Amino acid sequence: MAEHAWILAAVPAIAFLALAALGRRLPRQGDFLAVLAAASGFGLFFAVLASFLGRGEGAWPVLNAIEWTAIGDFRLNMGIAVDQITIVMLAVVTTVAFMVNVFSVGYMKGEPRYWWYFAVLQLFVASMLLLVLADNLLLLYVAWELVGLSSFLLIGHYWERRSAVEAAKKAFITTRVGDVGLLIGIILLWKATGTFNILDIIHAVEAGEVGGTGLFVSVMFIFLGAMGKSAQLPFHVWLPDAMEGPTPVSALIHAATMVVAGVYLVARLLPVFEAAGDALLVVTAVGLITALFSGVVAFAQTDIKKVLAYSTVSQLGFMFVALGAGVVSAGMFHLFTHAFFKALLFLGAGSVILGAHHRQEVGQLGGLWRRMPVTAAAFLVGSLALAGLFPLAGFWSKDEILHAVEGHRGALVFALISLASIMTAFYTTRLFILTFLGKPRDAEAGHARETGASMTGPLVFLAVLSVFAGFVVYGGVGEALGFPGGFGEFVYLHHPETFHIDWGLAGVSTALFVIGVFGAGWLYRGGRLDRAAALTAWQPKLYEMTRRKFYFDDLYQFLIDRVVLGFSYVVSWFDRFAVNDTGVDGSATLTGYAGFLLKHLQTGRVPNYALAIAAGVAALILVALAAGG
Amino acid sequence: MTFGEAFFGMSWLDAIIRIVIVVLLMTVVVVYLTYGERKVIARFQMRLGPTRTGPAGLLQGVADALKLLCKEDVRPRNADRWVFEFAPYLTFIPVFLVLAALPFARDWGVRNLALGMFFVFAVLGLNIVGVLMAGLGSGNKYALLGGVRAAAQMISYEIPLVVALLAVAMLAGTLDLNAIAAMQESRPFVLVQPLAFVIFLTAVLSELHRAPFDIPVAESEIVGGYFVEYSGIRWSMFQLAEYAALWAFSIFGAVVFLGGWQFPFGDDWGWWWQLILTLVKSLLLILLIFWVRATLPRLRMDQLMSFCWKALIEVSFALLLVNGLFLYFGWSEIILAVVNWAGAAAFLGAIYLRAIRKPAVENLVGAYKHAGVSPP
Amino acid sequence: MVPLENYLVLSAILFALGVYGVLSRRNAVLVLMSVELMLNAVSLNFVAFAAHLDPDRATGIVFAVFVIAVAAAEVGLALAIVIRLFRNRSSANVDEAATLRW
Amino acid sequence: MITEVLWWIVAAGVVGASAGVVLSRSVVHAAIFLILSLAGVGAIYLFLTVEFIALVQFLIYGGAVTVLILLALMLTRMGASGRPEPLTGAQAPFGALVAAALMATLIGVAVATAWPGDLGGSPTAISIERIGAALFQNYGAPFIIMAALLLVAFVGAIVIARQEDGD
Repeated sequence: MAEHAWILAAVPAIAFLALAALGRRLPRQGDFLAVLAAASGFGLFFAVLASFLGRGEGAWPVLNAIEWTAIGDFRLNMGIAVDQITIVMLAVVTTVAFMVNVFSVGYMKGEPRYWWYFAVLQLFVASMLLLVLADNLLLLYVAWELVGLSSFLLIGHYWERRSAVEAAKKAFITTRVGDVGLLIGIILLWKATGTFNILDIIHAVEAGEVGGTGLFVSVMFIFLGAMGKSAQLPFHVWLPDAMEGPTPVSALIHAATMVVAGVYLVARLLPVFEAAGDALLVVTAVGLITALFSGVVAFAQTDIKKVLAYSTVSQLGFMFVALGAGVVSAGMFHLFTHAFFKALLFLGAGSVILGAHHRQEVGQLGGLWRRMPVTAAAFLVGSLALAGLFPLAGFWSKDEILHAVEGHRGALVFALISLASIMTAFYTTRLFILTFLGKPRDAEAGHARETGASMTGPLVFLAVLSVFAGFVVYGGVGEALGFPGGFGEFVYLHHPETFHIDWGLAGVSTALFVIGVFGAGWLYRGGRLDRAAALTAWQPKLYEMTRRKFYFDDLYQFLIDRVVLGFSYVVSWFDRFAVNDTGVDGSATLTGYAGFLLKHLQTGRVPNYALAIAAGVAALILVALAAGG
Repeated sequence: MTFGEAFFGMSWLDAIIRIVIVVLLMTVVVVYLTYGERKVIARFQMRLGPTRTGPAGLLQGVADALKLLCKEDVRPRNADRWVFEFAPYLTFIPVFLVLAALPFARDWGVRNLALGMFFVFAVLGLNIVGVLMAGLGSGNKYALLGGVRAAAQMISYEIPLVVALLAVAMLAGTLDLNAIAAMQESRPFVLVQPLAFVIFLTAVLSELHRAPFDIPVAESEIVGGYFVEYSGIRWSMFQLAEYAALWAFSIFGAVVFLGGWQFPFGDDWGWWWQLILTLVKSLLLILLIFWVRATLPRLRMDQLMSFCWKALIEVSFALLLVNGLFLYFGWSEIILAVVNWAGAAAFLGAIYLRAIRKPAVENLVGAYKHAGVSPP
Repeated sequence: MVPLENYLVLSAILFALGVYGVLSRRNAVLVLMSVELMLNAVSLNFVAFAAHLDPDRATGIVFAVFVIAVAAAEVGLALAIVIRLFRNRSSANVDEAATLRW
Repeated sequence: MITEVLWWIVAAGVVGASAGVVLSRSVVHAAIFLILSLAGVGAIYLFLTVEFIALVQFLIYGGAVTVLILLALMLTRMGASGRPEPLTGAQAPFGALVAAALMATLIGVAVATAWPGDLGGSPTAISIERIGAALFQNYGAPFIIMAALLLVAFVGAIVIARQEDGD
């Protein structure tokens, strides 16, 4: 089954085609098809997993490729490669996709273009699985763009709203900048190694066939693509805006799967990054800056989804930091656990938004604890997991990251990442308090109702995963599940690493958690805003700066308005005046006048033309003879 | 021997002698062909035909020829002089050239050419030029109409003629007429290729303007066609050319389809026997042509053209294709013969059924509709 | 023993006559005839070259066959055009068909 | 010896007939001169010992092309006025000039060039098998394309010359 893992991608692809073609005419607009496809994908994943594990470690990675085209000596193969990283990604994607599809049945009920929403959702799942399975960079790039397309379509699902359209465009264009880098990087790597196949490229790099500045440059271009997709600074601007899409989409695409494609890409090519000089340092730096920056911005956000969006950006930064430290297992482990609790948080936010009648500003919410108990409990679990409470999933993965950074990057990075951890705990607590504790600050929030089973079901399921998913880090747990050991012994770069709990580090981690939680708890005690308001009044400029996301959007706006448009104005003036008026129109006018003068040569009588032709031929022959001797 | 060698060789005297023999033979044959035709047609029509001149009217042809030679040679005032006067010669030259290439006995003709059959096609094509010149040069609208009809008819029917003969040449594997005749020692090609023979005969009737394809010379329509203005010796040149062409085609058909001097008794009885065999076979074909004239009514121009372009050409190309398949796969000649007989039977049967079918009354218009009869 | 140059000169004369006919004749059919003369001159050249210089490959012969076939196609088409022209304008003169002008 | 004499006679006939084509004042005469000229060229092919092309020349030109031309002459005989029109246009002198220039150039080239591999002045006979092989093997694809061209040309001719309603 593992060598036929492409079926995983084929199932949602077929569902997409069926829904796109027939969805509108099917009963219930075909949502059962989508859920069926997602469920079978979830089930098939276990078949793949069992087959993969059954082969034993010596048979990994499982390869299956066909020759796609041959141009001269160059053979282009397309196929799939299933290794440990792929398995982790498959687990994340199929699970979250399943949950989100189920959740969407309730959440999207009665929304416009219900069938189209599910169709594109299936397209996304198919492309994401293809991206994960691809054994070569070209196929990966195709899937990469398809994923971007689905994201674009889903963000702009409510295209009647101008903001949604703008957000979709922003996401598409911003990621495109990175994608161009990725394409250049792929081409450069192909030029250097002569293949698109990822494993071949890694082998070539490890064998030292390529290296030096050229490799560094191409790796940096590839990392540009990863940064764009994973919303790393300075490409992060699209992700918060992408919250214009339906909330389950945010859970699936913009929290758990698509945005981690960058992380996945770097993890997949980590040997190449290692060989490419200081590439990993760049990865660490970008991840660190992003983690800190978005942690700070998350403090001041008032939209419940934007807080989560910045939190996602920040956590992606964590993952890059871990990868930058060269520890693939830490990064992938955080990706794995984060997918569950961040999907949980987003779905919880969706539940809140639906229950509270589309109020999503924290200033309007509050006191939902009693009205939406299941959602609140699930959200609490997710928040604590994100903040890193022992022994929830987030604790273990964050612990791994801290461990990796301590081991490979030194004290400064460790201190900064600890700071980012405190921020995580802080804004998570703030969000939870403002949303669920205290008293409702809005009449609609006061009338909030718990949502139906199709939504609370996935919440509970994901909450359970958020509690227990972290334990796979233990070797015993992994072996019990059929893996060769814990997470570190399953996903590794050079040699498997058995997990030993480091009580000192766990203490530090817990201390960070406590500082963050109690800081927020003190500031927003009981859901009241007076201390926060006082803080804002004390430093209004700083607060404004944070609320405005450090003016990144304004900076981009300025760049586009003044620099790009100004330059394009000059270019357009040149085009109009020099190219068009002088060059194009000028020559046309000249030709027109010449034609007016010369048209009298045209008699319409064929013999005249024939005479001219014959005379011309005679003259040409004579000239040729004279010239040629 | 190639045509070039024949043309440049030193055996001029030999050639001239042979030409004289053939021309004399031709003159005699033509004179008695006219007599024969009148007799045969008369018998078909329960008449006697010429009886007065000589025993059983045998000298009638000679008398006619003498009369024609003595008649005044009239040229219309608005005729184009040179065109008018040269047209009869130009109709005659190709026929003569054809006769020069036909084998009358084993290896005996004026010249034996490697590309004999091709030469016959090529030269026969020129035949039409004289007809057209006569039509154009007479300054007469009937002559012009006859010329146009003849031209359209002849270039149309040349295609099935050539294609059907090529189908036979494919089987023979040569264009040498002598070799083709020699090949028919055991069986004449008509037994193997009856369909080709039927097509050949039909096309020849048309090429010679014989009934039922005598549209260019139809007296009742265009008072004799392209030679309406001719008289005397020039008219007799046309007649001579026409009957000579009839004879030449018959010998050609006899050689290609009936084995010429070869079948049924072979060539071991001497050259005179071969000569008699060839002549008898050609006369048999001529008799067949007379018979057709006596039996079938004349076609309309559009019927003539659509029969050629919509039936004959298709069938002849199908024949070419079938022969090619048999040759390519090396199938037995017996099967080929059976297929061909079936094709010939189907072709003739289709023509017969079409001829006897009732007119489609529902498609008639006007008075014919009420009367329930088809227009004439 | 006729040398190659004789054929070439004959062909050149035929070609020039054809050119003159094409350029000077008014009747479309006559123009066509002159074109035929030119084509004949060309294939005469081909055949002469083939027979004198390249008898093994017979390329010139093949070209002559092609020229003749193309000429046949051209005549058929051109005469159809002439007849159509005559039917439309009651004249086969090429210089009267001068509508295609500014 | 006799070959050369014959050649010169035929060549003179060809040139004379060709001149008749372009100079005669009657369309019909021009057509008949054309036939003579084409037949003469066919005879010239016999001097080159390629019977095949000579026969093709007779068959296609003599039998088909000139017949078509004569047919077209018959169909386009009468002008609108019914009176004979001048057959030579006003630019005839210029045409003569250009034609003379071309002829001089071509003759000059033909005479001045030392033709490579000239086989001593006498033509070599080319067998019909050789021509057939060249036509169907070496030039098979052009041959098929030519067949398609002929088909298309004749379909086009029928479409163009067809009598339509209202004509």
